[in-house]
Amino acid sequence: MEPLSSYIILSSAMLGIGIYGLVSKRNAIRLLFSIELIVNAANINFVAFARYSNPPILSGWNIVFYSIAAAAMEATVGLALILVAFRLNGTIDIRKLNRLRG
Amino acid sequence: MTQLQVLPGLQEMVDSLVKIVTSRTFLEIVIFPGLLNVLLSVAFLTWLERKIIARVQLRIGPLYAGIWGVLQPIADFVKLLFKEMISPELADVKLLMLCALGLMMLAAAPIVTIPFGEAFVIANMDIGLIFVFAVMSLFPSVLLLIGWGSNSKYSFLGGLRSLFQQVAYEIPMWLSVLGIVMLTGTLNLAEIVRAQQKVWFVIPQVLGFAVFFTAALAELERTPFDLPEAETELVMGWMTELSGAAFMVGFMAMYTKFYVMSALITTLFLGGWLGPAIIPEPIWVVLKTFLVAVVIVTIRGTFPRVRVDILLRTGWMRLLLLALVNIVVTVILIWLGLGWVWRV
Amino acid sequence: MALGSWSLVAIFELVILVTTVSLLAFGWLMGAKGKNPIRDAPFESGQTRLGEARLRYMMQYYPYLIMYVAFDVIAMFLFTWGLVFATLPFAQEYLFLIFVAILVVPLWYALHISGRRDLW
Amino acid sequence: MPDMIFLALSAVVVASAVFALEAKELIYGTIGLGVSLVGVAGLFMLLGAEYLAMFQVAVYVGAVVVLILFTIMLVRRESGRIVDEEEPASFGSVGIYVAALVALAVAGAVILLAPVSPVAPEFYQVQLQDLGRSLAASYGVALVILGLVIGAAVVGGLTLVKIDREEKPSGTTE
Repeated sequence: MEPLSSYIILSSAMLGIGIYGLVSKRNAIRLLFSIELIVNAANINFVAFARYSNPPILSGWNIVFYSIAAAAMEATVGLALILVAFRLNGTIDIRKLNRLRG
Repeated sequence: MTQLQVLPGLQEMVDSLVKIVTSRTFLEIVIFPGLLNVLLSVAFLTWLERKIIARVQLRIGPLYAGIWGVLQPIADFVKLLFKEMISPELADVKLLMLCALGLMMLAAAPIVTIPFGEAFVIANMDIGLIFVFAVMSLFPSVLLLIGWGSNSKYSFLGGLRSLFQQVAYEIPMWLSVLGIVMLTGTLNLAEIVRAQQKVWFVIPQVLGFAVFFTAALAELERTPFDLPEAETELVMGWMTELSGAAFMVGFMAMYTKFYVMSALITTLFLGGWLGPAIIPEPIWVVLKTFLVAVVIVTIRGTFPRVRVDILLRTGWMRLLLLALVNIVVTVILIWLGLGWVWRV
Repeated sequence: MALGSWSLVAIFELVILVTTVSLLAFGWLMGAKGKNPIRDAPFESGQTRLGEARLRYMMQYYPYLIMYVAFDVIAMFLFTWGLVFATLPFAQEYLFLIFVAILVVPLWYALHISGRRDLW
Repeated sequence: MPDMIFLALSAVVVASAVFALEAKELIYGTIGLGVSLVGVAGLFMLLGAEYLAMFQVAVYVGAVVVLILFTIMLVRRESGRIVDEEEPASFGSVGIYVAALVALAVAGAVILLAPVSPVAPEFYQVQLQDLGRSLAASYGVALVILGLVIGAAVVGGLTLVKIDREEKPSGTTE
């Protein structure tokens, strides 16, 4: 059976990839990818800790239900924003989306 | 006579191989509920459909290949294998092949959880229903990718229409099944069938059955909901640019899904293997599945096609409403204390 | 590890994968091959290709897709609730009924707004 | 000895996550994201949360990835070329250092602070019944708030995206 630390190393690796994507990518949709990765890294930690505590506590799994729901809703609003940004500025390259006017 | 000194490793390998091949799970996976069953029933359903549609339209249908044209699907199968796989210009052939493969794997996946007998199921999962739900919800993205990959107007429109049709009918389908889950309290398909010992779920869940059946029609893209493949307008929908073996895999995936949905309807609503013991259990399941398939095919022969926006609005408004009403009916049923009849 | 049933699923998927890949490969190898610009053009029922295939007019279906994401999430909670519905005292269930009642509003709004064709 | 399934799954997750960010075409990036989310679902199965893994696949890969694909297909320049960076971002390398730093910090903190990580109790399959009961009992109010969040997201997303014919948006239009 896996020691707990290997799950944490994996989720921190995903966190690293997510932050790399946030920092260095210029396409708005790629930012959304990295946000999804970071949320999934957190979900892995929730489930791993819920599983490895003795006796396993169920609230870990419940929280992941809510975090999946929240991340799905965040993705819909994010994509709506990207659509509006594309419609107004013709591009979703975040370096060009720097005008604060509507 | 000294026995030939076979390589030591080889002997054990052959023994273990023989043991695996004759083991029950292997036989289940490859022979009955698994591969052979899927391929044979796909061929049989193709033949059945063409025969019934022909009868409905007062013509005879396939006749020459074998007795009453039974071998016609196999003839098509071999013909398609040798046809050329044309890759349209600017089309993404890698994506198309990947999606055709993905489609076939997704279509065949639910067979694993459908029970064909008391202990005759490939993988008796206690979340069988949700596994089918997850597999069914992967179809829209694969269809959209096929539509996008083949870079032609017809297939892109077909892919889009089938995406929105399946998306519109997925939610009512699963809310109608929720009634059964509330009554039995389990997600294991084998236990759901056992719960139908006294009364099949068609009777208490008539509304749920109606919603599930209509949504299954839409999910399978059959008339009256076969918009994506509307022969007159959209040629073959998302299958337009597939050709040769890829078309055959796509076609086979659609008929596998047809067989799997009919088997799901029998398991959930028509009491899978329950029936007088004269006929062995798996035959009961197959019999009921083909009965449901015949009904679906006759519907295809008799109903006109529905317009796109009417299709979407019925999906989201009427069917969702009916599914919610069905849940309310189940809640009342349980509060009236009738829940014990199906309590596992 | 109680992965028993899942390993069976994996083996079944492997068998399906092998048969499909062999069919596709057989079709690819045995089928005729040939590059012919006219025949390779995507199917336009006879005419030559006009404009670009990947149209972008499909905004009118956008609310249906957003409703699908929202209701997929709701189905997740409804199944969890449905499993234990018969055993729950009413005190803990009325919250769930409120949850479902709240979610009628976005459904009505999305259907209403997708009906008005002029907005898309 | 870390078992093979866990190593394979985590390799799939990490590899397809990197592919999702690095792929030239966005469509392939989304497929990469979908594969890594399915890998995460496989990890949930390893941890005994099969029910959760199925919904993770259904909600994320079934719904969110389709929405992303749909948006990518809408967000394309008229020239038909898929929107992608002309040249790689200048501060790409900084990103790698920052990411590596954060990842090492988190992993290092865990390893140093809790060198003896608790060994898992024997395999424990969560009973769906008490999962549902604990959800209804202790998380009912959070459910109502989540209902409001979902309502707000749907209504907000739609009002954002709809084009009001009265005031023409200044940028390019459909």
